[in-house]
This record gives sequence, structure tokens and C-alpha cells, in this order.
Amino acid sequence: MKPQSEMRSKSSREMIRTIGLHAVLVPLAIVWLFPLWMMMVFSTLPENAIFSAQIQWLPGTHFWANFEQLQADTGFLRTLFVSIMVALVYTVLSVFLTSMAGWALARYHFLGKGMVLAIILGTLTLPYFVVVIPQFIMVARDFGLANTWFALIVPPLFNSLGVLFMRQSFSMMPGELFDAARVEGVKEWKIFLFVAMPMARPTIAALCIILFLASWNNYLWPLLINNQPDMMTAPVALGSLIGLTRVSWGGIMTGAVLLTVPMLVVFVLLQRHFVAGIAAGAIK
Amino acid sequence: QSGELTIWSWNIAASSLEAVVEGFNAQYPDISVRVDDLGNQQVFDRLLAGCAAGGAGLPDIVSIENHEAEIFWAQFPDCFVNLRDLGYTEELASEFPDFKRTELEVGDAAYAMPWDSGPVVMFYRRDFYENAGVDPASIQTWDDFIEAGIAIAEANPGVTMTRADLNGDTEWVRMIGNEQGCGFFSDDGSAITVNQPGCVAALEKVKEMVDAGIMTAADWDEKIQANNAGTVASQMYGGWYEGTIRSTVPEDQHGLWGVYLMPSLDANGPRAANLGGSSLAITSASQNPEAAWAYVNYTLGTNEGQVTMLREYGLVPSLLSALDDPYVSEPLEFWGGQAVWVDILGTLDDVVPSRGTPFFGDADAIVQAAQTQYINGAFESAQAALDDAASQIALVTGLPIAE
Amino acid sequence: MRARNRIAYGFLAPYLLIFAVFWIWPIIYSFYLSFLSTRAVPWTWAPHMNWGRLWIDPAFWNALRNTLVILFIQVPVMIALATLLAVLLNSQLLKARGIMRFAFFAPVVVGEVAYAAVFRLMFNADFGVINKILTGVGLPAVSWFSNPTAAMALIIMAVTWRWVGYNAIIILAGLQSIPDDVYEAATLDKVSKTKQFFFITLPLLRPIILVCVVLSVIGTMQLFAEPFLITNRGGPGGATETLGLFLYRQGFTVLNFGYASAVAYTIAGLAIIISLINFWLGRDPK
Amino acid sequence: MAGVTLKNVVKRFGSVQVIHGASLEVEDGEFVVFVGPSGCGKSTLLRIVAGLEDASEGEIEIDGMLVNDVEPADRGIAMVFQSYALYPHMTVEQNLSFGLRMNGNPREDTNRRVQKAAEILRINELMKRRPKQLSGGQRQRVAIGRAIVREPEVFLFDEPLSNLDAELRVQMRVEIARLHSELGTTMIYVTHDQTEAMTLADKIVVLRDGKIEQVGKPLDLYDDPANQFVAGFMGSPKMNFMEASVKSASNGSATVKLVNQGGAMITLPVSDGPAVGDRVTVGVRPEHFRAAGQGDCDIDLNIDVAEHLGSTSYIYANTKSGEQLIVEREESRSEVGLEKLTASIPAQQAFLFDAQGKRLN
Amino acid sequence: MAGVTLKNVVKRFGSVQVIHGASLEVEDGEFVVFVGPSGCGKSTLLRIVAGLEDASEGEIEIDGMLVNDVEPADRGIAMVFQSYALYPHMTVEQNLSFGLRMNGNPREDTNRRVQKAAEILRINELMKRRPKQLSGGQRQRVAIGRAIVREPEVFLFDEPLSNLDAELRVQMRVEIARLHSELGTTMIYVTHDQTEAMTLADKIVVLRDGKIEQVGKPLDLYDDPANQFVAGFMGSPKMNFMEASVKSASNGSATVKLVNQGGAMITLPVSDGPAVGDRVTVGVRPEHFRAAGQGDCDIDLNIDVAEHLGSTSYIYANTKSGEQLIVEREESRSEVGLEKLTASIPAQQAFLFDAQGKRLN
Ligand SMILES: Nc1ncnc2c1ncn2[C@@H]1O[C@H](COP(=O)(O)OP(=O)(O)OP(=O)(O)O)[C@@H](O)[C@H]1O
Ligand SMILES: Nc1ncnc2c1ncn2[C@@H]1O[C@H](COP(=O)(O)OP(=O)(O)OP(=O)(O)O)[C@@H](O)[C@H]1O
Ligand SMILES: [Mg+2]
Ligand SMILES: [Mg+2]
Repeated sequence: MKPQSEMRSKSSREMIRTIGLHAVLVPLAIVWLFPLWMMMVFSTLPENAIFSAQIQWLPGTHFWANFEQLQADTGFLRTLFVSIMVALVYTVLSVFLTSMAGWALARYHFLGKGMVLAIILGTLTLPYFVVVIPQFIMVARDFGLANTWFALIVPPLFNSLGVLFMRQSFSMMPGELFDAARVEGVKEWKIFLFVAMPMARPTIAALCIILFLASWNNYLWPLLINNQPDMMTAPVALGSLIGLTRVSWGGIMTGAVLLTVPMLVVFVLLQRHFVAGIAAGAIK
Repeated sequence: QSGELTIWSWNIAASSLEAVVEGFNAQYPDISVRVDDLGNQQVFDRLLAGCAAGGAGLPDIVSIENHEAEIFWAQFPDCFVNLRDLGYTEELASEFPDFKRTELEVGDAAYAMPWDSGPVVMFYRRDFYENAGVDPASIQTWDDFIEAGIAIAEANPGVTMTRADLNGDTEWVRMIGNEQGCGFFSDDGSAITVNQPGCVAALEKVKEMVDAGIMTAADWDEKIQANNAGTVASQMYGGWYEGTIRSTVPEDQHGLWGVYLMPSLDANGPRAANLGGSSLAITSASQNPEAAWAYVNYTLGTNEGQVTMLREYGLVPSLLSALDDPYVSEPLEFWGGQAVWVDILGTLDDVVPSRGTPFFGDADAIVQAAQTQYINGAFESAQAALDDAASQIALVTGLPIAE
Repeated sequence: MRARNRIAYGFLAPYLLIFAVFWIWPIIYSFYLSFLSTRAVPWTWAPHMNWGRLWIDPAFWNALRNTLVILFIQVPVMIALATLLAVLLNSQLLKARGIMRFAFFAPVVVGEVAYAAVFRLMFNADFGVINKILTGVGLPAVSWFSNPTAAMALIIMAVTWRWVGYNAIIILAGLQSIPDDVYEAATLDKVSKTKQFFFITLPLLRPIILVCVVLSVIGTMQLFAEPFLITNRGGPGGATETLGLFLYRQGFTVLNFGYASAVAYTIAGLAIIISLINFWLGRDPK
Repeated sequence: MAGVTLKNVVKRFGSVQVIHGASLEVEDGEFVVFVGPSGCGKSTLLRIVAGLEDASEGEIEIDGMLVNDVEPADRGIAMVFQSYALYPHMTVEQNLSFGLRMNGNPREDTNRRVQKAAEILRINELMKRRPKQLSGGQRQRVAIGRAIVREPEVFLFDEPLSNLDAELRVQMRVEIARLHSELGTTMIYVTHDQTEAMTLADKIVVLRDGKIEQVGKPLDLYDDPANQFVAGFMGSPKMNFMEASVKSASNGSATVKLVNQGGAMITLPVSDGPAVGDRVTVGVRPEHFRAAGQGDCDIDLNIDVAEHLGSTSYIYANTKSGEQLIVEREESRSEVGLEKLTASIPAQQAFLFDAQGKRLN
Repeated sequence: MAGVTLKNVVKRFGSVQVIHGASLEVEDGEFVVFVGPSGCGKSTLLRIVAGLEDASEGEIEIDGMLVNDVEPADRGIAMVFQSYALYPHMTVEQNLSFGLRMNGNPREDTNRRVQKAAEILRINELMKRRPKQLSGGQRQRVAIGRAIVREPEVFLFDEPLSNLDAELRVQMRVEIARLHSELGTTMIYVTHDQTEAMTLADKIVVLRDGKIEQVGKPLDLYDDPANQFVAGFMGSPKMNFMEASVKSASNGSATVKLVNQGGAMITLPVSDGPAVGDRVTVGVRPEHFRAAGQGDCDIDLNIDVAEHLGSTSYIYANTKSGEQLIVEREESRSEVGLEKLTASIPAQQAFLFDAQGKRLN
């Protein structure tokens, strides 16, 4: 037995596996990145270059021109502003609402707790469509709140997943911690605010990202509840441009890039929380 | 009169509404007008949603396509102002042809004022036809058209004879059907007629064209891309497409476009149809209905307004008196010196009315599906496809199928 | 002590208020709506109209069929792909792990509208880069938006592109919760890597894959934006019309709220039934 | 400072009763340890004293006052938890001062108390650290510190050392003993480790299935257990129990036959003697076995496993009939590898229990 | 059955070297225990033997064959993991048979082996359960069973008992010892618990920072540690170390002054004696202290805390200068409550270490 050559054979087996792995993954990864790349490319091209006989693999120089046209024709910056505001306020409110509910469900015994939990679990499997029509009728017609910040932000606040998520996080915390505070005479709401919430920070970070993303990309509800350009969210505005000749496809792609790139940056920066959030949200 | 008006409209219709503002402001300097171009489908969706929301967020004035109009009066009569109360007198109304009025008036109430109509013609590229040695005047039947299409595609590599929105619309079936005297519903809106021979023939012809390879699918947007890229030889649409072509194609195509009448089933058959045509309505949400009425009346009720829109964007006036304007008979440079309006408007008298009814949306989706399935061979015959569609429409609307 | 627990209601109140107003009431109301004729202004009580129509409405069955096609083709393909990706991405041998993960996870953050727009351009029949590539390598161009099969394939590809990373993240988390030493024990038992995958990894992942399947089922039942935006409202001719889109059309383009409510309840019922079947099939043996 | 009195305390969770009428008197300044196997109700009883659980029945008095309906914070107690229950997002200093701050205690007084606690526990240098940056023993100190700043009249500890490794546990055990002697406060301490109980307590309370089995000084329980359970529970390794039957019983002594040791007989000094023929159990601690012939009854054993620890060795042995015994021997280098052993039971140090486990003496 | 030989094994993780040239001879049938503090490389060394890690340098032989490049499964070893590493989705039976089934072992042979392992470990009734339904000790048995069915020539254990509670640990320890004597197979066992090492090993390997400090029989290490580290590591409670300086050194003995015991002097028998004036350390095990006057050097102590365990007591004491010492005493009921103590060091049982920690003798 010659150890040296044997060793080579062992590592060469590993080599083959490494190559096989990358032979599968690299092409797939390219396919998966391709639409994103094309989005960037399209956003920098003039209309006639997008609809030309050649494939445009590389970005051009038309980004600003596309953006200016998009902005001039639709006031896209305003819609971005609306989207950001809605997503921010929604996220903050939702985090508090779901945390409070999750806290109550995790840490207290009270009459009706089982029922509340059952309902929340039940709504998880309930398609949103079941409520969208009456929700629309109610908010728009009965409350007369179409085209308002309220309509954009408040109805989507109900979020079962967030509650379960926070409940899980709170019930994982050792109960002794809260007992310790109780023995020290700290009020319940102070325990929630100053002990439980800070401890749930990683969960809350993950939740924030998920909620922000959900709001940022929400399409159906803002599409229905708004018909005024100055209260449109960016995805709705962009969606309304598809199939319109007035704004070039370069402009639409510029909008798509503006919608996507910030999220991608956040994704890269907070990948850990993101992944944790999605995983935890699904696994419970 | 003073105030601010907001109008929802689409594409060149929107542009033409903007075009009349200057003339309007000469008379009403204190009324400012803003036109939002939302796209055809969006205006419909948003208007419905807005009316369903009790008028929330609606503008003062909206454009409504005639054949889609009746659902609004059926569902939301309170969403719109009865124009009779604002000065739309019977006298004024009688200035418009009857087929434009039926869909807009319910009993004594008039919810919208007719705007344009869409006499159908074939727009074509002179150079492509010439390359193939095809004389448009010789295309009298759809079979001629198919033959010409094959020749043109051969002579002009990469060019298709025509495009139709086969995926998201029933435009060609409706145009040929209308030419042949057939619509989805009977004139009084009381029966389903979509499986009558005219419509069946229309659907058959569409499939023949697709099968012959002279017609490929393209939505509104893609048609314009094809126009601009020079990959299509003909487009059939209502007269209002004149303005679309004129205002969107690149400089170097000026003078290359022309117009001829739509072909028919046989050499002596009718060669006129209507596609589209809209109206303007004033919403109850308007803070300033009088000002809105002033604008609507100026735009639609005066020759000045109507001709401005015709000149700028090719919108065909349905105000009868406007048709006598000298502009109509001018030869136009863009069209290679052809006096296209003479040709287009010449067909108006032959157009057979076709009723939208409140169920147009339902019916259109059903016929669209039947069309796709038929083209893809799911039905034995066009008759079978449309019989099936008719029974579905009957199911959805509760209307009987006409004998 | 009882007083302390009563505070729980205080914590729950705001959430339950939103819930009651924006969910409970709508759920009840839409049930009521489904029994009304809503085609013309005074809505009238007509219990059979919508529910009866549902059974015989070919357009509904078409939408249902399309949805089920997506469910039975797209969901398994996507879950299998996600599992494969998770396993590969978890490999110790992987280089440039960050970029790889980015490639597959990034679509998770891309909104429906943005990616729908890109897909529309990429799959444009005349000018789209996909057809250019296809013809470039000698294949025929595909009419992605007018051929019903191709359009369905496009929707399936788009949804898979968008969601596979999401599922891979979940499965990856599951993978990472399997302790290394179980694999080491198997290695000592002379169990090959492939057998380890089938006899250890897959069985241990089963509950998580089940969650992914159920989430995907619910997602598919609600599929709306993709056919709405990419294939232009379920085109060609309803070939990609999903239940979600059908409901949208009934509710918001022909304004038949009653019928749309009946459709909504049907979707909910189906989602629940299919989820239950999944759980039943994937339950722990014994 | 205050004593604690429990009177017939009963606790039910739903329909399950976990404490069955516990009565206990804890003197002012005493160090009382609750021991017992897992699940016997030690924590529950302690939490009832703290007010974190309500007693279902019975009365709890602290410093002579009935506190059943007094909030935990107002009972003058402080509690140290098994998991330390430190607030992970606060520094040591913030952990110590949190309760005082939340209740609006004046800033200077808070600082003074925190300072004092830190000095007592020698954690001054750790004040700016987070719990994560502390070792197990340091965390335990902070947890105790948090109790100290409350200046309570009664300290409650729930298995405060069970998360520490063996070495640290010994060390902290000594510190807690020192703390008690320094502060002189009443302390109630829960553990299931009999060594902790033996070494810390002024008074041990042995619990079993929610009932108090015996209360007494540590060495009294060791020397004089009330029943077989207590005898088995106190002392490590466990006391050996051998089946026996009574052969003869006279006034002040009884002769029993060890049924599994080939019928060896031993006479034990018992006054409330059993009847002839009774099944009884003889208990002998591993450390009380003598060398062959030096006790009152020799038994022959086969050695299973011998553990040599350097200074002592434990012999795991069985008798002919398979009964397992543990014998502690002073380490002898020459005995390594032996297979047989004869051990002798000293009658004075053997215990006798009746069939119900009650101690006979 | 087979011996295991390590020759100059070095292991690097990236640039960090964690094993620095370990050489070791394990005889056929021997029970060898690796001990050492956490992070010293015990697991790593064991995993190198198993083949789960590659050695960076050096050779590993099993049964005389070089196995550096042999797959783990082909080395004739079986391993029991600290966390048991049971397949959670399989029943006990499936867990035991999995490896054999996957390798196409004949059905009857598999069943026979599983049956035998189950009998040896007395887990017959558990065969249909899942790991979740087992207690810690039962899981541990199944994990060992899974190793047994492989009929390996060498068993490897990585801290198999560290997840069990104290009582169970003692019990399983005895079982493993019994298993070894039954099977007679070579076993390599990793632990950081010196009691386990002392009680189980034929041979102990003491590791420290990736280096082998000493190899020997348990009592040899106890009696004759090579250095201060080993001396401190073996034995519980720990050996006491006292600072000292050499006053005079003759052939065969040295007199040192205990600097912190008020200058007490003691003469120790050392042959490779230190030089006068050297700083040295005197080590005395707690159990070796004698009563006042009975050793060779009396020292006076203040008692900090005394722990009375029934048969023995540990006195935690300090000298005037604050050095901490632990003295083990036989329990005497009369000594409870004492404050002072005089202990005496027997020169024969004291150890001397030089400033580098090397044992002088
Ligand atoms: N909140 C509760 N609800 C129901 N039963 C409970 C609850 N808390 C404790 N119990 C039960 O009460 C009994 C006593 O529990 P307790 O925690 O007091 O035991 P313990 O002696 O502290 O045990 P350990 O040594 O394991 O901490 C156990 O059987 C336990 O299952
Ligand atoms: N995969 C690895 N990569 C880098 N360093 C490692 C790896 N595995 C172990 N080490 C390092 O090697 C050293 C020895 O680790 P090892 O696990 O062998 O210690 P150990 O003696 O088993 O400790 P313990 O008693 O805590 O299990 C440690 O410093 C550890 O951090
Ligand atoms: Mg407890
Ligand atoms: Mg280790």
C-alpha cells in the first residue's frame, strides 16, 4: 500500500464529486439569474434596441432616459414614495400587533385561547380571495375609504403567520425570565415591552423583512382599493403600464429595476435574517 | 365657470381629449383640464371598482366604450350624472346617429354622450404590397386577402400579412361578424346571436387566415411594435387607428401607409363594419358637473371639438354635422396623398348596429375561449364552437339563444 | 393570578379587532353574498343562481382544470427541484456558496409585477430573447402567448422560477437541522451517499416537504398575478385562466360579486381538502 | 427577615393534584432545602411561596402575615432560578437594577444597592458585560445578585446549580453557604441533589410525590431516616437494601435472615420489633461494610465491576441469588483484579424497614 | 479483534494545528480512555481513528494494517456518538439493522445479530419504539447496540454518557465495563470525566492541548502522575497545590518551605532533587491529609465551609495567607461546627513539582 497515491485517489474522488456538483448548479444558477440580468439590461436600452433582431446581452446607456420618461409620464417617484411609506408603516404596526397577540397566546392562560388559536391556524389555509370582495365592498363603499393610507395599510394588517411566528418565539423563551421580572414587581406590559420584545429581536428582524417584502410586493389589494394616480403603489403603477404604448418597455423595466434592486440589496445585506425568517415562518 | 376637471381615458383617445383643451380654454379660460391616460382595460376596471366603491376616487369625466357601457347603467345608475339634467337636450342628442345612442340611454336618462365611432378599414404598407405586386384594389374577398398575404410574405421576408389579438380579444370576429350583420346579441339586447351564420363565417375566416400563416397573434402593444419594426403589412381596425399609426410609427414610414376597404366574404358582399367607438360620461363624484358638462359639450357637441380630434388623432366623429368639415376631403401627406377620410367615412352609412348589452364582458370572454379552442382544433367546426359559446352565454346571462 | 391572565385580552384586542372587522365579517358576508343575484342593482336572494351555475359553468371548470394542471405538474416539479437545490446548496464541496444561494433565493424578493414584465419581454414571440436563442440553436420559435400549451408551460416556468428558491430555503433549513453525526453514523455503517439521501435525508425531510407542498397548494389555488400580467389575463382564450383570475374577473370585471363569492368559497374548500389529503398521505406511518 | 409558614398547602393543576397538604415551619434566618426526585413538587411548592402559583388550598404566611393574595413583588421575597433567568439583552448592571428602575426606585438608592450586591458577589468587573459574555458561574452570581438588590426577607432558590458542571457546582455551593452565613437571611433552596442538600441545609425537607416525607437536620436524616425512601435518597452511593425475613424477635432486638445471602443471619437492635415471619428489608450503606469478620454478619460476594478511584474504590457485586450490592472500600492497590469478596455488616449501622418501608428502631 | 497504533499523528484544521504528533499503542482487547479538558482534541483523535477525519500527517494502523486511506466502514470499527446519532425515523430494530440491510447482509444473519445485541443490552421490549419514545439511558443502549451488531474489532466511544444525568451515568458506566468484559473487544473511549476514566480504563491517555501528557494504568496515573497537570486532573476533589521554595536538597530528599503556611517545613523524598532556592509546588490530595501530628508537617487552617456528607466530610479551608485547601476527613459527628483545624501532610504521599509543572521524584 502506498499511502501517497491512495490519498490522491481519495481526494480525486472528492474532486469528481465537486465537479459534478458544479456542473449541475452553475448552469442552473445562470438560468435563474438570467431574468434578473435581462431586467437590468432592458432597463438600460431604448425601445428600438429591445425590439431589435439581435439579442442584447449587455446593458446600454439609456437608463436615465428611460427613467426620465417613466417619471415624466407616470410620476413613478411618487408611487415609490407611497410604496415605501405604506411598507414602513405597515411593517411597524404589524410587528406590534402580531407581537402583542403572539405574546398573549404564548404566555397567558385565558378563556377562549384555544378558539383564538384555532381561528388563526384556520385562516392560514384560507385563500385571501374569500375575504377580498367583502373587504373591498366594506372599505370602499361602506367606509368610503378607497384611496386612503388607511385602506392601503390597515386591512392587510391581519397576519396569522406573524402571530404564530411571534408566539413561537415568545414561548421558546424561558418562562423563568418573566417570572423573575414578576417577582421584581414589573408590570405585565413593561415585561412585554422591555423584556420580551428586546429578546425577540432576531425574530422581529426576520419578521420585519418578511412583512416589508409582503407589503412592498402586494399587488391585488392596492390594485383594487386605489384608483387615483397619487395613491398608487409602485407595483400597481408598473402593472398598469404593461401593455401601454405610452411608456416604453425600457421605462417599464426601469421601474421594475427600481422595485427590485432595493429589495435585492436588503436581501444580500440581511440574508441571514431573511432566510431564517422564511424558514421559521414555514416550519413554525 | 371655473374649476378643475380630471378625465380618464386611454391611448390616442386621451391624447385627443388633451388636444381640444386649448380650444376649450379659449371659451372657458378658468376651467383646467387634466387627462389621465390609464389604458383601456384599466379605465374600465377602475371605473367599475370606483363605482362599486360608491364613487370613491373617480374623476369628473370618464371615457366608456359603447359596447361595454351598459353594465355601468345596469349596476351603478347612481354613479353617473343624468346628462339631461345638465343640458343634453333631446335636440342635441338627435344630432347623433341612433346606433350610437341606444347603449347610452336608459329610458329618459342619458348617461353618456356619443363620441367617436370606428368604421373599419384595412391599413396597409404600400411598399410591401408593391414588392409583391399586389394591388389593394383587387382585394375584394377574404380569400383574395389570404392569397395576397401569402404573396406579400414571400416578397418581403420577415413580414406577416396581418396581426390579430387572438389571445386577449375577439376583435377580428367582431369586425367580420359585424360586416356580415352578426353580433353577440340581437339589436334589442334580448337574445344571443353569436352562433348566427355571419359570426360563424367570421370565425371560420379567422382560422383560415391563421392556418394560412398570414395572421399571427399580437396584442395592441405588440401590433405597434410590429408596425414600428416593419414586420407587418396590414392592420385592420376602426378608423381611429389612423391616428395611432400616424402618431407612433417612425419618421421613415411616412408616406408608406395607405388604406383600403375591408374585404368581404364574396365579391359583392358588404365591406363596412364598426369596431369601438366611445362616449364620455360625467360621474356623480364630480365636484363640478357644470364645468364637466361644458367640456363634454364643447368636445363632442361642436364641430370645432370633433374636428380637432379627427385632425390630430384620427378619431371619427359621430356628430353628423362634423362630417361635412373640409378636412375630411383633404388628401393627406402621411397617407401618401390618399384622402383616407373620404374612404373611411364613406362606409359609415353601411354599418350595421351591434349591441354590447350589460353582458358584453361575459360574452367576450366566452367567445375568446371558443375562438382559441377552435383555432387550436378543439372544435369540429366554427358552428360548433359558437353554438357552445352561445349556450355558455345563455347560462351566464339567462338570455335565450336566438332562433 | 386570574387578573394577570386577564391582561392577555388587552394584548389581543387590537389584533382581534382588525381580525373581526376585516376577516370575520367579510368571511360571513361573502358567504351571504354567494346566495345573492348580483347582476343588477337591487341584489336579490337567489340561492341556486351562483352555486347552481358553478356546476355547469364551463369557464369555471376550465379555470379549475388549469389550476389543477399547475398543481399537479408545477408543484411536484418545483418541490423536487427545491429539494435537489437544497441538498446541493448544502454541500460542503460547494464553491462560491454566496453567489449560488443568491441566484436561487433572489427571486423570492422580486415582486410579481416586476418579474411578470421581464418574462413578457423575454418570451415575446417576435423579439423575445428566448425565441431568439431557440432559433439561434436551430429550434423553432414558440408562440408563447398564443399557443395554449406553451402559455401554460410559460406560467409553470415563471412560477417555478419565482418560488423554487423559497421552498429551497425552507428545505435547506430542514436539512441543516439534521445532525451531522447521523450521517457519520451511516458512513460508518457503509451506507452510500445516495442511499443516505433516500433512507435518511428524505424520510427526515418529509414533514418539511409536506409543509412546502401545502404552502404551494394554497399558493397555487390563489395564483393570480402571473396569468393576469404575463399571459395577459389568462390568455390565450382562457388557456391560462386560473381560479384566482376567474374569481377576479367575475368579481371585478363583470362585477358579479355573488358568483365570485361562490367561487371564492369553492377555492377555499378545495385548498383545504387538498391540504388535508396531503397531510393524510404524508402522515407519520403508525 | 422573616420566617415562612405553610399550612396544609394543596396544589392542583386542573384535576391533577401535585401537592397534597404540605405543612412546614421555616424559622427566621434558617437555610431550608427541599429535596426529592424529579417531579415530586419541589418547584411547585417554592413557586407557591413566591406567589408565582396560587395555592389551591391552605395558607402561606411570611413573617407572620397571610400572603395568599399578595402579589409576588410584595411578599418580600427574591428568587433565583435554575436557568438564571438573566435578561440577555441587558448588561449585568442593568440586570441588577432593572426591577428597581421599573418601579421608580430613586437612582442613588438603586446604585447603592447594586454596588453593594456586586461587592458581596465580587462581580464588580463584570458590570458592563452581557450575560452571554459570562461563564456559568458568573451568571449564577449575577442571578443571585439580582436577588440581593431586592433586599428581601426570604431568598428562594430553584436548583440554582444544576446547570453548572461538576467542578463549578462544588465551588458555587461553597459560595452560597458563605452568602448565607454573611447575610443571615432566611433561604429556601430546591435541589434534587442530595449532596447539595446535605452540605447546605440547616434543615432538609424530603419530598416525594407531593408529600413531605421527613424534615430534619442533614446528619439526622442520614443517621436516622424515617423510612426506606429517605434512607435511600440520602447518601451516595445509595444505601444497599437486602430482603430479609424475621426469624426471632425479642425485646430490643430482632434476628433476621438475609434471604438472598444464602441465609446469613444478623441480629439488629430494634425496640418496636416486628413479628416473626415478617418480610423486612435490611439497609446498609456502602461505606459501612466492614472487612470480613469485623462486623456481625459476613456475606460472600462475586465482584462484577470494581471502580478504583484512587483513595476509595466501589465494588459492584452480586450475591449468589443475584442481588446487587455496592461496597465502598478504602483503596488498596493489592485488591485490583480480585473476583470475590467477603464483606461484613455491622449491626449497629444497619437499618431495618418493614414491608411498607417504615423504619423500625 | 485488533490493536490500534497511532504514529506521529498530526491534525490541522486549515492553518490551526489541533493534534501535535500523537503516538499511541492500543493493545488488542484493551480498554483505553482518552481524557482531558474540553477542546484538547480527544474527539478529533478518535475521529481520526474512525476515519471520519483524515490525519494531516502520521499513520494509523488497525490490526497491523495501515488504514489512512481506508474508508471508515472498512476499518472494522464501530462508533458510539455523544448525541447517540440514532436515526430518528426508524424503530430501534431498524436502527440496529440499518447498516447490515443496506449492505445486503443476509436476512437471517442480520436478525440473529440484532437479536443478540438486544439481549446483551436488554432492550428486547423496545424494538418497536422510535428513539423519541426512549429515555436517555435506553437511547444510549440502542446506540451501543448499533455498534455491537457490526461485530467490530474496535469500539469507539465519544463521551457516550455525558448527556445522561448523574445517577444514570453511574449505572451505564457499570454496564459499559461489563460489556467490555463480556465482549473482550478493543475499546477506545473519550470522556472528560476523570471518574469515568479511572473506573473504566485499562489504560488512560491524558491529553492536553493536542498533546499526549501521559499514558498509563488508572491507579498509576493517580499514584504516579508525570506532571502537575495530570496530578490535578486525576482524582476528585482535586489535589491541593501549595507554593513552596527549596531550602535544602540532599541526595534522595529535599526540604521545602511552604511559603503560604507560615513557613512550615517539610522534607520530601526526591532523588532528582531541585536546587536550593527553586520555586516548587507541593501537591497533597485531600484524602491524604492526616490528623494533627500524625503526618510530617502540621499546618493550621481556618475552616471556611465544612460539607458533611454522612460518611466523609470535605473541609474547605484557607491558610493565613489566603491559600485555599480542601481536606477530606472521615465524618465525625462531633466535628460539626468547628472553626479551626490542624492538618498534617504525610511526606510519603505528597508530590513535588518544579516550576514547569514537571514531577520531581
Ligand atoms: N403548569 C403545570 N401544569 C400542569 N402540571 C404541572 C405544572 N407544573 C408542574 N406540573 C406537574 O407538577 C408536578 C410537580 O412539578 P415540579 O416542577 O414542582 O417538580 P420538581 O420537583 O420541581 O421536579 P424537578 O426536579 O424535575 O424540577 C409534576 O408532575 C409536573 O408535571
Ligand atoms: N472541524 C473543525 N474545524 C476547525 N477546528 C476544529 C474542528 N473540529 C475541532 N476543532 C478544534 O479542534 C480542537 C479540538 O477539538 P475536539 O472536538 O477534538 O475537542 P475535545 O477534546 O473533543 O473537546 P470536548 O471535550 O469539548 O468534546 C478544538 O480547539 C476545536 O475548536
Ligand atoms: Mg423543579
Ligand atoms: Mg469532543
